[in-house]
Amino acid sequence: MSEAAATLTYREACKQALRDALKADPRTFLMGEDIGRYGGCYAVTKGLLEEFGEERIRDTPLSESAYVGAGIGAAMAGMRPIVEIMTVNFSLLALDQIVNNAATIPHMSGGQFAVPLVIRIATGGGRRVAAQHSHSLEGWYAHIPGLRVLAPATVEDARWMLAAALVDPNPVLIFEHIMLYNVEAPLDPAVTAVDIAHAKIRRAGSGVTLIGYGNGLVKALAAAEQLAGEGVDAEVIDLRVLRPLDTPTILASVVKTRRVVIVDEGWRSGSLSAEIGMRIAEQGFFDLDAPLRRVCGREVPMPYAPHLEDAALPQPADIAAAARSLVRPT
Amino acid sequence: MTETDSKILIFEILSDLAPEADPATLAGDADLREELDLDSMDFMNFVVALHERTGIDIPEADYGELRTRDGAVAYLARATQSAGERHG
Amino acid sequence: MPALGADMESGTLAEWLVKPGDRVKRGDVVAVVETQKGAIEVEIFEEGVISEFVPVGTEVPVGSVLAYVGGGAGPRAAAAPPIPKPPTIPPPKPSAPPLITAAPPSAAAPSAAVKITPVARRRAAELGIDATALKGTGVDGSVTLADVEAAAPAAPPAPAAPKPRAGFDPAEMRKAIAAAMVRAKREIPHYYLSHTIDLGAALAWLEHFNAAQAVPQRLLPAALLLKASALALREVPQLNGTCTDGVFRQGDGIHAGWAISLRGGGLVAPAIRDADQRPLADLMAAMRDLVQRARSGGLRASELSSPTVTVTSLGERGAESVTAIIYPPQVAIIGFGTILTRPWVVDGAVVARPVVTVSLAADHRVTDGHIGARLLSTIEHLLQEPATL
Amino acid sequence: MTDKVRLDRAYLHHLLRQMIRIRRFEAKCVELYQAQKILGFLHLYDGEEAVSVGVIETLGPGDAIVATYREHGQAIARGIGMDRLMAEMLGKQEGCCRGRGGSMHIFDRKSRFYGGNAIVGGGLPLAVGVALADKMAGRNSVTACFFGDGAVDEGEFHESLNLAAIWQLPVLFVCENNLYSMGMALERAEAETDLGRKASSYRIAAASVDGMDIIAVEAAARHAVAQIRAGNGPHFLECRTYRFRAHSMYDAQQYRTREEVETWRKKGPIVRFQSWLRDNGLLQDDDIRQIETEADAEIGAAVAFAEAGTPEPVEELERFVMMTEVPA
Repeated sequence: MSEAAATLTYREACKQALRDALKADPRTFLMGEDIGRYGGCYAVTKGLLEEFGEERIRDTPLSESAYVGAGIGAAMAGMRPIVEIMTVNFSLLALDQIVNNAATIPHMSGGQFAVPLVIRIATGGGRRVAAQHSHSLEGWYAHIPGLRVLAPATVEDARWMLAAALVDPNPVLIFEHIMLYNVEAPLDPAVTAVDIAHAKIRRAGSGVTLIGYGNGLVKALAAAEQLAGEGVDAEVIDLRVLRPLDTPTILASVVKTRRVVIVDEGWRSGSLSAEIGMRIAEQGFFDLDAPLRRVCGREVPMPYAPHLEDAALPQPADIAAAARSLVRPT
Repeated sequence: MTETDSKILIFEILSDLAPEADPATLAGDADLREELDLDSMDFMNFVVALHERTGIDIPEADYGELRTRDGAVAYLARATQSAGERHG
Repeated sequence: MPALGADMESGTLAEWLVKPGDRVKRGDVVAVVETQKGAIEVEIFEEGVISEFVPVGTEVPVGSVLAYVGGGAGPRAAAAPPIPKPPTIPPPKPSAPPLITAAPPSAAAPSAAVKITPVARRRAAELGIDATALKGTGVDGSVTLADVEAAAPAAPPAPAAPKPRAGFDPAEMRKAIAAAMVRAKREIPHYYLSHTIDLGAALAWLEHFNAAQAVPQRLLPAALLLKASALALREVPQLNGTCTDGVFRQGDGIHAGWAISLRGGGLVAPAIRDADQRPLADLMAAMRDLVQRARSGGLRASELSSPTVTVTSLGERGAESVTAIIYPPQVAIIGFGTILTRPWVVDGAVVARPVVTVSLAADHRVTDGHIGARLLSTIEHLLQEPATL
Repeated sequence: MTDKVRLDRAYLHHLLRQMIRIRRFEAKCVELYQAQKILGFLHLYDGEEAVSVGVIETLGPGDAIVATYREHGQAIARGIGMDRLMAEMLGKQEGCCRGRGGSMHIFDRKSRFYGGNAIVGGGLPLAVGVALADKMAGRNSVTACFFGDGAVDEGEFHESLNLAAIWQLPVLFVCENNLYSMGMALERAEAETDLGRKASSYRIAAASVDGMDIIAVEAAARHAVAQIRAGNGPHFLECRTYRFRAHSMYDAQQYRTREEVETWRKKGPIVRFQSWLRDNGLLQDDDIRQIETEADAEIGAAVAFAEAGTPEPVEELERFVMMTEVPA
């Protein structure tokens, strides 16, 4: 079997990207909790310690603030570190370093220092791990000027976004959704790079635009399939880049479909979906032929019980219903 | 109706229906529909034109006899003759 | 009053530590000021004789004078330095155009009760239509873009249709067909359905009917198929119309485009207006006329525009069935294969019957398979009752 | 021995000059602050000059510094020009950070000055990272990380010391213990007030010196830097000092008595060093006058430079939020 035709899991794509990065640049190294001997909480880094050694695959103590801050310092001093945070909830322990240092220093120093750091963070709900491991707080980071925030939703993006992130002179946060690690898809051998500036239309359509990212994209695509069976032709936009937002792609789709449903696993209040909706209201108001709709996570700490967690998360049926209400109001 | 008259009539009708074809080159026993790429609607127009130009009533059952030029010539000859007999 | 902190706006003079006329020098503490955070000492940066004190208990804004310090012969200087002018900051360059431009004025101020979507409001203004007078079909009964466009005066003529054959340039026609079909395949998500129909009853009726008719009044099966299709579209109007910018607009009648292939290549589909309302003989005459004129040159341009649906029949020398491509901006095309004799089960017995396979290609943005299937089964039922056509 | 202070006259005068430059520079800052030319927060180093001067004297040009929001002393001791500092405080384009940082956020790439950091404890992880980069890149550099006693309260202090210790990174942790974190007295904030013991618990070599004695600070720092450079891992140096002025400018100082401040002032680093030099015949009044005159001239020129500076155009507001390249 040729390697080109092989399918790849999202997890393996992340790992191959890391391996490429470590091979490509001696300044690149990995830091994080249990990324070495343990193999990574989600097994993304499994095997890399054996391949690259302890100097470059650095197991850290449970000190998010210290090792994320050390990543920032090392980046300022010439390295190209990649830091892994097990889950977005733990990233709050490093919030000071990310928000007060990584995001501010380039500007605060008048451009004297860049922070070319990549932080990989697992995010999202659906694994029955309850309220301290399941949230989608990437919208918070998307609030912060000075950061670039990525959300690979496809195996292709998981495979190629990292390289682009390492080239970026700014701190880049990559949010990997925990429900996607086992997703398997063929990798187009012709694609060997992706941009980290633009949203992408994953399904063209003309009846209604569904906007999502991460696992929300997967659900939006499922909803679009469901809608197609009813004669509703949905366009699905994969945001990919949560900051800075690719507003032109969103607005172009609004001009085409005139109806929008925004899918966001995060909580509705003060969410990324609110930001997207507001941009459409500001810049695409006169292209709208129906009110904006959102399908967001329910405003509860993520519950453990499966039926409760499922109810708390946006599901394809919810997305399809929201779209239907715009296209075929009764 | 003489054979020549019939041939000229058929030639004219077909020329109207299929101007880009050259009915003059048509073999007498060739299937008109195949040779001239006539569909059922063209063929019906052909029959209607024959009817209108000759006054002959052509039952649907006889359509098969009009499939070739020679068949049509013979049919017209026979029909005009019998019509003459009938009408005196 | 010195600024003693970023959030300090004023202070109250609590105590003077020097007397008027005292000589003070840089670094001396001359007064105590009460602030929201407590008493703070006021330090001096000048040398000279201090005078003209603000009375104790006075609240003094930051930057205002507390006292004067007289230098030797020079003019008196304020104990607290005067407030500097705000730093001159170059004015920003003209900013980018505002993100929001004003809405085009609508023809009439809408009444509060009528909801009009933003894009519908804009389009109504462009067309000079009073959107408040329209009945809305959108969310919460809002007037949508489609509602406005449906109320628009006659649509501008459709883009140039193929010219009458006399002037046809085969290469141009091929290009036009190519463009239309590429657009259809790119923009229209087609779905396809097909159904095989027993034509025994229809053909028997036709034979009987034709037997009693003079040659010009006789019918071909195609006329029955077209009439049945047109009548079925009355029942399923969602397939009769056009879709522009994703918005479906129902046809103002059933204007069936009858697909006519041209010998030597090419295709035209002139409209037979109100096909559902015409008697069969009339329909047949129209079809014959169109076919003859299409193939010999002499179609009028107007006949080529504005069908609301297309019907194609492959005729007796065609294939068994057709999977057609929609002609945009229509939303459906109905295709009939050639009529064949096939084993057919009637009342539990296999018999030879004439059958035709009818297929539908339809725009999935507008309808779904359920609607499409309804059309085909309606055609089937109509063809079982040919006398009613 | 590298950890012995050179007691020649020129060097001693240099140490004194550095402290006086800092002291008088800041006195000018107060004046400009009250005149509303310097805005925001202004945290003065008055009384703590011996710490930055003593430590930074022991560093080489390849070494790095991470400081706090009370960092004018470190910046001047490191050699960042007063003109660029003053322009920064006046918010001018000619400032070291083009007016974006202000008093609390002095950065200087050329001298590896990784910032004034206004989050208490926030600079420690950065210092660990800078040291990690140096170590991985094979540079034999030391990172001096300054922080106050308040930072010891923070989790980042403990995380950073531990990480530096397990990875044996070349960091000199310099705790400027001025007894108060803002108004919170050390003994009210810390269960263990012997800060060196905290470092020792991470198996980091710790020393404590009189931070008002520049010779003591310099000697201790020289010893620690030599140890670190020899590959013996991070060191911790507590400098017991005192801040004579308010925490920031707007501080009624209700948390300490006037007598306490006066007592400390008498053992201030400049007063004390001057009398020691005098007692040993190493300093004349003329020397002091000359140092002060030179410092004032330098400060005057810096103020003139800053006043004449250009405000950063508003169009440049968003510049450097997202960098277009990593500065070489």
